[in-house]
Amino acid sequence: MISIKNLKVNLGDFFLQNINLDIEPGEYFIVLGPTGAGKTVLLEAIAGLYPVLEGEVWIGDREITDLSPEKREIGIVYQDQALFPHLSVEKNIAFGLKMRKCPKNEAKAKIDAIVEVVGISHLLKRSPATLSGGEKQKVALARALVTEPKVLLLDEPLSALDPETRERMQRELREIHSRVELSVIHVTHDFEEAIALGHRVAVLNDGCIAQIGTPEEFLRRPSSEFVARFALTRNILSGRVTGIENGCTLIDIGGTKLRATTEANGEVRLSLRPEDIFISKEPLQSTARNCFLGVVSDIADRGSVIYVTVNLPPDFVCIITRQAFDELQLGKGAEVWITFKASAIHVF
Amino acid sequence: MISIKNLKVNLGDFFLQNINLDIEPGEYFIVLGPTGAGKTVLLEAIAGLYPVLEGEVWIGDREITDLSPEKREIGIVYQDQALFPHLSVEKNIAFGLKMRKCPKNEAKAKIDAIVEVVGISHLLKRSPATLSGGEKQKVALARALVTEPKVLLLDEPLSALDPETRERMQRELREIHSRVELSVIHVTHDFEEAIALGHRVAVLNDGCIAQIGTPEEFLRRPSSEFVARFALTRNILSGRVTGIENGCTLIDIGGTKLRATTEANGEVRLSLRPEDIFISKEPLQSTARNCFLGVVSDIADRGSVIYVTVNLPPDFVCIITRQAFDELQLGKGAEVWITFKASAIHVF
Amino acid sequence: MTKMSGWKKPDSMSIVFILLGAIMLLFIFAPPLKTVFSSSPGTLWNTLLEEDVYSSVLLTIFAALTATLIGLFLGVPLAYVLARHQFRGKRFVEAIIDVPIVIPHSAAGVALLFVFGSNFLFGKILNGIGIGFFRSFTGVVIAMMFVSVPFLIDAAKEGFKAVDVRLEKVARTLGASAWKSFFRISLPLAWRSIFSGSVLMWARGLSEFGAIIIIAYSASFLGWSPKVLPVLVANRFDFGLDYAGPVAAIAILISIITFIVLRSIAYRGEKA
Amino acid sequence: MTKMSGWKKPDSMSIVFILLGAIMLLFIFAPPLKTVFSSSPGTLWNTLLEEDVYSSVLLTIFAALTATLIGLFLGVPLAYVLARHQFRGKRFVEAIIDVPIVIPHSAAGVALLFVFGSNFLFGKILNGIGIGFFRSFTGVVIAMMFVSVPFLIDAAKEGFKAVDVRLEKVARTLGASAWKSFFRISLPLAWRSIFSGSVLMWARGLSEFGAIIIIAYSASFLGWSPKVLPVLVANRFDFGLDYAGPVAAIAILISIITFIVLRSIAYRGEKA
Repeated sequence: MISIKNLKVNLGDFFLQNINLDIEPGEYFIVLGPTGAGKTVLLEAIAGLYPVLEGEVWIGDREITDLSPEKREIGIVYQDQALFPHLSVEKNIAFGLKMRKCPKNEAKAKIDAIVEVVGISHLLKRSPATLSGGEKQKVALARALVTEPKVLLLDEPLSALDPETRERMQRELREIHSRVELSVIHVTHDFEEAIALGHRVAVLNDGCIAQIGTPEEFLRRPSSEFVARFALTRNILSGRVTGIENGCTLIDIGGTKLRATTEANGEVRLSLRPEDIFISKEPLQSTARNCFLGVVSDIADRGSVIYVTVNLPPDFVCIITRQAFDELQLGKGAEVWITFKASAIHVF
Repeated sequence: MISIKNLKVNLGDFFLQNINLDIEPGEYFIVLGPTGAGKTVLLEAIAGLYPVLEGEVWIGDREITDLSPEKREIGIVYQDQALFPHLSVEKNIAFGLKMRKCPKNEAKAKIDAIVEVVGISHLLKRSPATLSGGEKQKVALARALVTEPKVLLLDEPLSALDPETRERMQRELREIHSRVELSVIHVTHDFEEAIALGHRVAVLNDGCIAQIGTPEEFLRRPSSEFVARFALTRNILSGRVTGIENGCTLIDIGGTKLRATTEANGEVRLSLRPEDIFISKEPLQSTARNCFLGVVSDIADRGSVIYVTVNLPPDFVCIITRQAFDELQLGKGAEVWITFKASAIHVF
Repeated sequence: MTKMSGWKKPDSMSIVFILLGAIMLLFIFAPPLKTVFSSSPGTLWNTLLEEDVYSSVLLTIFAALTATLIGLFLGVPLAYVLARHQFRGKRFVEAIIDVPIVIPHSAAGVALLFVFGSNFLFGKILNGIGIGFFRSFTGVVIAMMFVSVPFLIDAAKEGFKAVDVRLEKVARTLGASAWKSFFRISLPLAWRSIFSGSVLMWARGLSEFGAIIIIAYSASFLGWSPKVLPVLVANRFDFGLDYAGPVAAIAILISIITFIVLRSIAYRGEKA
Repeated sequence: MTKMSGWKKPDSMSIVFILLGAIMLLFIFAPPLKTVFSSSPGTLWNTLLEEDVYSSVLLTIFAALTATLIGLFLGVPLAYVLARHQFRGKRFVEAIIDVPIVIPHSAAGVALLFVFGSNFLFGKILNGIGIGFFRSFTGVVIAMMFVSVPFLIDAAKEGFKAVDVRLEKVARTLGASAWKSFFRISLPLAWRSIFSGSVLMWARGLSEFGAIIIIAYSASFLGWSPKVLPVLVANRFDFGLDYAGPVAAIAILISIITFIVLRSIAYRGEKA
């Protein structure tokens, strides 16, 4: 649907370059990157709102690189919604139709339809200043969707919302997207949001795309330490391959020997996700190849789940549900066994 | 250590009132509330930076309600750190000692000590503008701690940080607090932060304190629906008590009969935490009194954990780890059993 | 047990600052107030009925208004460009805009003669199309515009800066051309600043003396040949303070009242 | 395959706006530039060596400087109070501060005479302590201060507003009194605005003509009896444009150069 080829833009301090993206019709595509990575600028370049130094933007088989923004049929929703403060909700939504000289009856029908989909029929007469964050977000969404853009760009649409609203809006975004089939590019710095929403995800680092893939690929096979950290893989370790035993590669990490399924050699960096580690009071009888005794060195309570750090050494961060935590009766200094599969270890 | 008695302040649109808090020496106390609840104003009133309409503030057995802020020995750290931009990190930290006319040698020793504790010795010569968010936060902390305040006020100290830094800083805050024993009042809108850090938590709603208690109490026994929502208790349901059976109260929620341990009668609102629900493919043989067959209606992937919504009806949101999710091979529309104890149901 | 916190007891700094500030306010407000109350209402009314006074009032108000309208047409686009674009030398351009505020007013009059005088480029053009400059209404308008337009440009610039540029960007993606986005989004949202800048420009034009006395001691206007108010005041002062007082009072009243009324319209409904 | 996006092609609005803006800039900058280049450097130098010119330059610069210093002492506290406190009637106070900008300059001179003239309250006090007002250095200073102090107050107010009030609050909790927090935190952080406001005030004082000609056509100063520059220009204009030109050029050069130099010092190191 939308293709970005070799895009390069100037961000002042650095360049965003070699950006190549092909987004399918109806795909929900996430661009993930830390603050200051140029995510907003990327969207604005796609929408024709920021100058492009090199590269092309195509929608289907039509190049739009040189088109002015009002002719691109690309909608945008900003983080703080950017509703026109001097217009009512209804006039905000009608703005795009008016600009495109949509006949009155038709405009009314379109507004009614989109307002229904987004669920804001009761807000039409209100002024934007009186809306809550979630309501504003929906109005901004309706305003962008009512003009039936080919592509919708979302610039951190949920990060200004409080946690509860954010979760609800994530769910509603998924639902709205499933009802109005269009390509979405959603930029965010929140990994969980990316995982929750994206069909595919691209991670930006230092002005380039570090990895493109499905959420599952990011969790299981981060291409670099940067991506692994960003994916909140809490265990990133250094080790040295010392040999092979029973088909498993042995990796020495400061005395402890891990068994992994890798063909790497010499010094390696590896990652292990906290949910792949099983904690128990007794050594576990299972097919998992790694099982070690350690001491609980830190407990970070997150409500529903709890992060338990177990020191062998080194430290391993594990996640367990509150229920499991209560059953195990863990405390700082307790001795526990941690168990994980050889395949859970990912070597960069 | 610090007592707030019947505090009332004017927030323009509404009042913050009937605020009574007793914070123990060395306690890490959290004030939790949504944006706009007056959390910052509460801290500023305690520090003498905002006018108090009624009430008293005591430190130990000394009333400080009428003292000017520079005489209160209360430190404050704001969300965006408020470092003096025209002073180096070292001079920022030295500011308080200079104001208090601390002799040079002594000041140097104190700065060296606190800088060691907080872990920013390498930043002393830098300008605040060149620091990262986490570094700024530590400098602000050191600046407040070096004057050895009796009480430290933290105003959303972590919410401007990215998720990875925030987790690290939570851990470091816990460690720093364990090293410098002083009373801390930390305000935040993030429930997980409250759970992770607080010895005790107070929840603000509509200008009053809705509940004070330990994190465990908030999770298990929220005093109201507001608190329950805030604690991200995802299942909040309406029902009607229909009778008693085998010592359990039966609650009808739209056809499904829950067994709970409550003495309530008639129409009730109840909450059930997602981590208290166990999902399985087969009915579970256990002592849990509630076991129902439902259909998976939504899956929200959070990376390490996954929220699965099971519809009986009504919807029940459950949390499981990624590992369990993969093992169960769940998909939308799958039939699953949910199981939870009678004691997991909390009736308001 | 109701009591106010110690915070509310003003500290020594607040007391000193409020005192010094009050002296400053007194210094600013006492002279015009004293002038206004030195003449009885009857005297003021009779003075206003003199032909050279009311013709002067009309000339002054109307010329300042004309200057402001031209200033809006030429100044608002400049303000928008400065608010929205970054370019080399922008600082210099912004400094140039404030130049009329800082050059001596009589020198400004001389400078305008150097450009608009009948022997010079623009003057020749004006003459060619039958518009006089020296001792003319046009001259008064140009002098007023020169000394007062910086106020409008600066205010409009700040107004446009305060409009989130992303509102314009969203408007563009919704199908608005640059023009439509300017007239439907930027201008309505910045109007408050532009209006209050216009009020300041208008009032500042009203107050000009030095540049005008060089260019147009009096100007032909609606069949009269009035002086602008500031010139009239100075002119009457040659005959003594008692004679100049009432006219000065009228001039002060007109400018202050219109200024405060229009300004409060601009800020109506907005929080302090 | 390097190419610029369509975005970079200026749209019709940008072209029209830049064109109108350029006309505005030309209108503002052409007159002073033309004036300066109408006299040869030699003529300017010789003019500057005339006693009544250089004594006038000294008087003008020094009087404006004195006015600015007094303005700093009285105006900065007021600006701070306005930036930090909310109170009923604040809008009105802020309007009052701009009053000197909008009242006709000659009327301002008359108004100052009504208060500081030897028959009136402040005048009597000044007289009592041996300070003259009419035709005196003091009179020049007061006139300059009256018309120019709003610029300093407004700039300082904006400067203080831009200083995060929480920096002051943190300073207080760290043991600083209100005074110390003002002098160590607020003032250093707002100095840029205060300095550039002072430059504007000084330059605006330099440019005043109407109020000064009413109060002090000439003033005794260092044994001379010079007129301020704007008065000198107008005075020479009575003998024709050719005679006034060089003095006007000198007045313009002094004000523009100092203004632009000092302003660029104020903004040095800061981004546009």
